Parts: sequence; structure tokens; C-alpha cells
Amino acid sequence: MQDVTTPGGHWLVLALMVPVAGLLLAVLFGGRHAERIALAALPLGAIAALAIVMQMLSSGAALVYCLGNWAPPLGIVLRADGLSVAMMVTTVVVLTAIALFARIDFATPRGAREARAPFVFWVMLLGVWAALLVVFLAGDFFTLYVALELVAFAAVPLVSLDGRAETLQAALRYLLYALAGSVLYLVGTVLIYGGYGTLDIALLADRLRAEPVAIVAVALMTAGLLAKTALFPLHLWLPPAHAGAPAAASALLSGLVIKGSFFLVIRLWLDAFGSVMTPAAAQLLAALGAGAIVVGSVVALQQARLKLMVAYSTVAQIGYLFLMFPLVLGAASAGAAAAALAGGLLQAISHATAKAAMFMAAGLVYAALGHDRVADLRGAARALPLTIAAFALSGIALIGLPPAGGFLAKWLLLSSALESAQWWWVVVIALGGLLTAAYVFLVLSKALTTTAEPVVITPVPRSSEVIVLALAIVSALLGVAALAPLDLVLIGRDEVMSGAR
Amino acid sequence: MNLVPLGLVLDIGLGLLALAIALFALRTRTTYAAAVGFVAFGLLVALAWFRLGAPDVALTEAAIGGGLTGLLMLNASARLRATEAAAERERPGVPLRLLALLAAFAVACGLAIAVLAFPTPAPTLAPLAVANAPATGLGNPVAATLMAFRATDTLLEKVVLVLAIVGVWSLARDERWGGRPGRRHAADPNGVLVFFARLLPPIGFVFGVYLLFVGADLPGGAFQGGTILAAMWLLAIMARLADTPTIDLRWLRFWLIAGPAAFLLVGLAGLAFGSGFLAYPESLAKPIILFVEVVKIVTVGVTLALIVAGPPERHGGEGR
Amino acid sequence: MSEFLLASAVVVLVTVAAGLARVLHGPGDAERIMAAQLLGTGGVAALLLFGAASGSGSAVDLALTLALLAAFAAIAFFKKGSTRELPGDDAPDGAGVDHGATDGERP
Amino acid sequence: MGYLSITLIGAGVFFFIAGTVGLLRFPDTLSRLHALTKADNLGIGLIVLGLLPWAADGMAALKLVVVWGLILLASATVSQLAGTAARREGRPR
Amino acid sequence: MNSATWYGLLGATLAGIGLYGLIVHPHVLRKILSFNLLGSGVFLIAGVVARRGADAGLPGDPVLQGLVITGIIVAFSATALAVALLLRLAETANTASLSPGALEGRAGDAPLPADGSDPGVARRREGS
Repeated sequence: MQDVTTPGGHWLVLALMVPVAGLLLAVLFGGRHAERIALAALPLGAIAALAIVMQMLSSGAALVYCLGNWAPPLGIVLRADGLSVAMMVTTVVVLTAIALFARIDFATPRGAREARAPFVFWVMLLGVWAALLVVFLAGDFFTLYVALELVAFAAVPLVSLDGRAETLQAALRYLLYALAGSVLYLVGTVLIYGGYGTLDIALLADRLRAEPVAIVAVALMTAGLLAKTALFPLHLWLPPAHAGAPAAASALLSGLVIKGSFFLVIRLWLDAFGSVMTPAAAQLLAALGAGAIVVGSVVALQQARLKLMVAYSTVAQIGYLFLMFPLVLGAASAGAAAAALAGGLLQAISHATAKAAMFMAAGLVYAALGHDRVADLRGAARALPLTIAAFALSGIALIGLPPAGGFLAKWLLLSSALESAQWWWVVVIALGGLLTAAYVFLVLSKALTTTAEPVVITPVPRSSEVIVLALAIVSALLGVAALAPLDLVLIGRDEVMSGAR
Repeated sequence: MNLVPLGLVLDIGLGLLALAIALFALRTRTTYAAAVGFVAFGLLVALAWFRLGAPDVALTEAAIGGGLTGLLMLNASARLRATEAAAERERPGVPLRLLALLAAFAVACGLAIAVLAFPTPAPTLAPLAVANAPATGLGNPVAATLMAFRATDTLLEKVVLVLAIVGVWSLARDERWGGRPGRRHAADPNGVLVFFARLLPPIGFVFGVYLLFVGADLPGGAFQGGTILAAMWLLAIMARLADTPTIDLRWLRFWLIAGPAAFLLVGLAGLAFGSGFLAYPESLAKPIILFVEVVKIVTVGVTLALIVAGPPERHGGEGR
Repeated sequence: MSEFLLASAVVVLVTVAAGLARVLHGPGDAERIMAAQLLGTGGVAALLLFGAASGSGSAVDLALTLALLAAFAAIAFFKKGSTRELPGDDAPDGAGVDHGATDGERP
Repeated sequence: MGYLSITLIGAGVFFFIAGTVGLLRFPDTLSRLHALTKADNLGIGLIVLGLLPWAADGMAALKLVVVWGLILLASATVSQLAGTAARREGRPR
Repeated sequence: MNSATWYGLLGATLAGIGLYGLIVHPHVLRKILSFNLLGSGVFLIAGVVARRGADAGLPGDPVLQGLVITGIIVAFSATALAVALLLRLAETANTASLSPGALEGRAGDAPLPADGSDPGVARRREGS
């Protein structure tokens, strides 16, 4: 199978080059311009993403672009299927909300030409965006390696923006995990090349055989990606890093960044190596996910600080993402596999929106109250009604109540699990939902408790509250909106899904 | 006939030496000794790369592994002396060490198995690369890979460098933003160091530019050349013959992004004129690539030197 | 001829290894620095020899890079190894002195 | 020509061996330093001389000589540093 | 055994050694150094794959050699970022360790006792 550039393929290049060009211009002009460039690039990126969606809906096939007109195996391609496009759109939506929210916290102070934290934040926001787009679009294992490193280089400085010792330590730990992860991924890439003479995902899927080189390669790559995704038991770096960062950065890290390496696990397990993956291996991966759900949720319940609780919630929610693998690879029918894949993807999208909203809401609570101790949240709902409403809506999405995207995601996963008689995952999903409900309600019950006299707060901008609420509403209504594009996510994946059998 | 075993003896000797130094660097007590060991290790690995028929990589490894990474490590070890004793007392427990041993053993064994199980004849893209190199105007197929076949990787790698320098700068203290990177160096103006730092950079500069221009057809290129330029600049800085620029200078920002920006503009021009992103018309391929390489060598030199110099630590006015 | 060159390279490498075994044991930094020197010189010699044996012109370029950076590394050793040896009058702006620590308190 | 090369290279290798023997046998740091730098620099010089006739062109020959010069510079610096370090550590061996 | 296989096994060993050091060394600079050993091992294996692919008059597969050059640059940038983080951490908290204990007992950003006294003692004293 030889990839050739498809009509409209150039949109992939343009979509990718928007944040890359923005990043370079932001570094060149610096200061206030960095913020302006980021805010101007986001609508352009959204246009490019929409153009790709329209193109894909009209052609009903994946979009491909051969870079430099060199076809694989010598050259590399950009390839967008339904999964890529869904993640691209999600990224642009979440990033827009984060960017609008961050305009308050990361404004260049008056009188200064350029200040450190704002400059770094806006450059890295564009960096994360560019990196994730490469992750979603690249069809070549080595380009994906560079993309993974881009993600890490953009994400790590966001953790330590405030320069406190704790966050420096968290950033350093995160960087070391990420580096170890990318090196393991890279060595797998090298082994693939040694065994099959190509790094193109589609070409590899054709040539692959179940033999030692392939097995060692996929094992090492998976281990590396799990370290980067913070799947239990490699999650230890995540809570301090995500909880210590400024709210907008936390939202970026928890909502989007970890989805990058997760997306690569999908590419690896379902696309490239789908034909040699055994259901037993997928069960193991999902078992780690189950461990993450239980451990993450239980530890989240014990947290005294809101931001740490939200961070541990991320550890737990990452677990859900991995439940899809045995359901796709062990599915009884193509329909069940498609449902499980759509469910997993929707879970990722739902978490991206809900967790970003939740972290920003937690940030507003901290800014208003001067602390984020869960035990002392009494009266917060009266003082910050919009923020607490946003927290509640994103909580609903995380728990998986209708009409949130999380509900539909879990519904798809549950029905797929029942159909393929893997009842134990039903238990895990249900238990995880209960635990999530427990920590969300713990926060809400405190916040909703009324106090005799009103709580004294530092006012937070109404606009910030509205942005967070809007993103939370998106996450809470995703279930309705997602009914239509379910077919979209399967575009360009027919052969891949049949290869998964 | 006799040649082959003698070559193998050499390779085994090189390998064992590299392994011994790696173990030394890992086990020795002070970080300074470990950093010195690492420089030696980088040199041996560069020799190994040459033996593996990869002179381009050998040049890169020599310049980076033995040169800039070594300087980075030595620099850091000198500044971290006070922290060594406390960290040394923190030896991890037996369970963690066993777990680490297990993981290391599993990875090493897995890799060894894979290395022994590689198919023969080995799959290779060498014939394809050789066949297509003329279309790029480059005689060195490694350069053709980096600048044409997989040019997008190279573009993205330059973006990595931009993010890395911003990441390093992000570690400045707020009041130092806009200042000069690194600490001020002390140097005896009549000492051997200054003498040396006057002598070496001209040689290094000529050689770096030479590597850039032969890179199209022979081993070398903008990256290797730029690394050597960076080393020479750092040398002048260490001898106080030059100083790091303040990070808010517009020309500095320009050169930091010029490499990837030139690449990007060439790519978009290709898209606009219909040949495709990063696709060069055959007649223009070599001049275009040379243009990008010339811009890149400056970007690489400036970026690498500043990455090593670290975040701004001094006010701009606090010059020499 | 190339066999002779290759054999010479092996011998040089063996002497480097033997010397390294001695100096890496220390006891002090002086010995460690000598180790790097030994390796720089011996490594370049071996490279020139086996490069000539293989007839590859790029060996000299690599040797030049290594020699250039051996000199560079020597300076780095010198700077970092001698931070405590700065004469008193040079100390205020010595390499180990962090200026940021003092003038951060300026109004 | 060939014999001259072989003789020069052989002599160069001999000095490397001699330097290492000195390194292994001499009792204190400074004499070890003395053995190492002198013998090895002479060794690489002789090897460069021996390889000069085989250089492809004038450029390659020039580069060979520059290599030698750079090595001499580097070892001059390193020996000064090693000597300083030995004195600082204040021990004869 | 030929040279390529030998270097492949060497790369595998270096990768194992590097990974071990990366996990167990408490001092972060040594972790970073170990990461570089791990990286060198991985790159060497890539070199072996390239060497095995020698064909069409080339001593090795140029595509993979190009990838290794990119990889070395990325690994260097990563090393530099890690070192910069570490130096800032050491400057802020006078520690080069990642254990949470290394930060406890600091009053604000005051460095730990520089006279070499056990920071653990100070930690307990403040905790009481």
C-alpha cells in the first residue's frame, strides 16, 4: 500500500504550520506580542481543522500529505483519520478556552516590555499545540518521536513557571520520566527499522510479523509511552507536576498533554501492531488501567487540597482510557470494536474538556479564597456560583452522568464489554464511577454548605468564570453533540479496524 | 583476509574501553570525576561511530557528546559540589535497586535478543536514498535524508531547539529576565587560558564553516559546523574575551528562530508554487538547501552556545 | 600497509586502556584529568591510524574535531577544576561567584 | 617512502608504549604527568609525520599537521591543570 | 560474531547500565549522565542497524544515520534543559535530589545548613 497525497492534503500542512509559525513569531517579537500571536493563531488553527473535517466528510477517507513529495518508506507522510481530526478539534477548543482564561494570569505587566512567565507561557502554549498536532497527524514513527520530545519540551517549563523548589523538583522528575519514556520509544523505533526497513505506520502494519524483534519493540515503546502518560504504576510524577503548576498550565497539562502519548498508544496497539497484538496483552494493559482507576480515585478522596485531588483524579481517569484496548482487540464483532474505540476516544475528549475546566475552576477557587483546602470550602458556592457550577458540570462529565460525553463514552465501553463477555470491566467502570462521584460530591457538599456570614473573597474576573463555565458546559453536553460525529472518528480506519481482528 | 579479525579486535577493544569508562562514570564518587569520564566516553563513542561507517554521526557525537555535553556536565558538577554529600547519603533501598536491576536487565536482554534476531539480509533504504539523492543535488545521502527526504523531522528538531532555549530561559529569576545568561567568568588576562582562547577560535571558525560547505557532498553539515562554532564562542566567553548577549536583543531572537523560519518559508513557498511543502524544484534544490544550511549554522551555533550558557543570571548592564 | 596501520591502532588503544586503568583509580582529580588527556591523544592517534587503514578521508576531519574539542574540554576542565584556586584579587568576580545572589537585594 | 612511514609510525607507537609504562611505573603524580604528556605528544607527532606521505592532498596534509598542533595545545593546558590539581591536593603520590 | 553484532550487544549493555543508573542514583546530575549513557546505547543500536543496511556502495543506511543525528541533537537539548532545572533547584533549595524529604524543613527558600550538619535533624526540629 503506497500513500499518495490526497486532495485537500495540504490543509494538514497548513494546520500544522499555524502553531509552528506562531511559536517562531512569538519568540521573535516577544512580550505582549507573544500573547497576541497565540490568540490570533487559534482561530486560524480552528479554520484549518474545520477545513480538514469538511474535506474528510466529503471524501469519506483519510487525508494524506507526502511531505516534500517523497513517498514512504524514504519520505514521511502526514495522515489524518477520524481519530486525528477528533483530537485536533478538541485541542483547538480546549486551547482556546485556556488561552482566554490565561489572559488575566499571564498578561505582561504594564510598563514592562517583556516578563518571564507570560512569555514562556504563551510560547509553550503554542509549543504544546504544535507538538500535539504532529502527534495526531504524523504517519511515521520517528517523526512521532520528535513530536513526543516536543511535547515534553513544551510541557516541562509550564510545571515550574513559578520557580518554587517544589515545582522545580516536580518538573525535573517529570522531565526524567518523559526522557526515559522517549528513549524507550526511540529504541523501539530503531528495532522496527532494523526488522522491517520502514518507519511508516501503514507500511509497517502490512509487513509486520509476530517475531522477537516486533515484540521487543512494541513492549519497549509501550513501556515508554505509559511512563509519559502516567499510567499506574508509573503515575508518581503526575500529581505534584499537575497540581503545582499555575491553573492554566495545569489545565493544559492534564487536559491535553497526556493525551499525546495516549494517542500514540492507540496508534501503536490498534494501527501499527494491531495484527500481532494478543487479547492477553490488552487485558494486562487494561488491568493497569483498572489499577489506576481504583488507586487514583481512592488517593484523590484522601487529598486535603483541591488541586491535588483534581490531579489524582487525572491519574484515575487515565485508567479509563486504557480499558478500550481489550474491548477493541477482543471484540466479538466489528461493530463492538468500533463502539469500544469510539468510547475510548470520547472518554479522552470528555476528560480533556472536563479536566481543563475543573483545573481552571480550582484555580479560581484558590485565587478567590487564598487557599484550596477542601475542608474549608464552606460558602464557596455562594461567593463563586459560576465557578462552583463549572466544577459541578465538569464533575458530572467525569462521573459519566447523562448527557455528558463521559456518559456516552462509558455507555459505549460498557455495552462493548457486555457484548464480548468481559464482565469484569463492567465492574471496574461502575466502581470507578462511584469513586469519582464520591470525591466530586465531597467537594460540592463542602462548597454548597452555607455559612452564617458571607465568605470574604478576593474578587475574580467574571469573564474568567464565564470561560470556565462555558468549557464545563461543553463537556457536560458532549454526549448530545457527539452522537453525530461518531462516524467521523471511524473515517479512514476501515482497513485498520479489520486488521485488529 | 587477515584484516577482518584485526578490525574486530579493534572494535572489541574500543567497546570494552567505552564500557569500562561508562561503568566508571556511573560508579565513581564525585560528579566531577563522572563528568570527566563522560567526556572520555563521548570520544570513544565517536570512534565507534566512525568504525560503524557513519562519519557524519561520528562528527556529531564528537562535537556534542564529548564537547558541549561534557562542558555542561563539568559546569554543573562544579556548581553542585555542595549537594553531593547529602544526595550520597540517600542511597535507595534494596527493593528499588532490585526493581531497577530487573528493569535494566530486561531492557538489555530484550535489546540483545532483538539485535541477534535482526533479519538477514537486513532491510535497507540505502539503494533508494542513493537513487534519489541526485534529485536533491546533494552527494552526501545523509545530508539528503536530513534536508530533503525527511526534512520535516529536521524542521521539527529545530523547533525543539527553540523550545529548549526558551525552557532554559524560563528558569531565570523574574528580576533577571532580559539579562545576560550565565555567571561572569574570571580569567587572568595573561594566563594560558586567554592565550588559548585567542588562538583556538579562528581555527575552529574556519573548520566549522568548512564542515558546513563540504557537508553537501562529504560528511559534515550545518549542525556539526554550528556545534563547533558554539564551542568556540563559549571558549571566548569563558576567557572573558566575549560575553553572552542579553536575551531580549532583537538580533538574538532573530537568529534563534532564523533556521526553522528559513526552513518553514522554503516549505511554504514550495506549497505556494505548487511543488509541495519542502519539495524543491530539481534545478534549484542545491542552492535552496545551501541557503537553509547557511542560516541554520548561525542558528545552531547561537542556540547551542546559549543553551549551555544557561538562564540569564546577570543584569544587562552588568557587563564585563 | 593497512594491516600494519590497523595493528598499530590496536597497540595504541591497548596502551591507552592500560594507562586508563591506572589513572582512573585516582587518587585525585589530577589523575582523572590525565586520563582525559591520555584518551584525547591516544584516541586521536588510533583514529588517524585506522582511518588511514580504511582509506577514508573523513577520518582527518573527525580527528580535527576531536582535537579541537579535546582542547576545548581541556579549558573546561581547567575552569571547573580550578574554581577554588582563584587568586584573592580575582575572587569578587570569580567563576564560582553568583552575582545574582548579591544584587538581587538592591532597591 | 613506505619504509620511512613504517619506521616513523612504529616509533610513534613505541613512544605511546613508553609513556604508558612510565605512567604505570612512576611513583608520583608529577612524574606520571611528565611521562604521559612528553611521550604521547612525541608519539602522535611521529604518527602524523608517518601518515603525511599518505595524505590524499595538500589539504589533508595540512589538516593532519593542525591536528598535531591542537593536541599539543590541549596537552599543554591539561598538564598545567593536572599539575595545579596535584599541588592543590598537596600529596606527593 | 562480527563487529556490528558486537556493537549491538554493547549498545544493549550500555542501555541497561544507563537505565539502572537513571533509576537508582539519588543525585540528579548522575541521573542525567545515566540518561546519556542510555541514549548512547540506543543510538549505537541504531548505528548497528544502519551498518547492517550497508548497500549501494554506502558503508551504512544513510536514512537511519540521519535519524541518529536528529536524535543526538534532541538528547543534548534534553540534557541541557534538565541541567538548567537542576541548577535552579540546587540554587533554590540546596539539593540535587528528587526525594520530597530533600525539601522538607526549609524555612521559605533558605538553604539548608551549609556546615554539613544533617538536614534531617533540622527537619525534625521544625516538624515538632
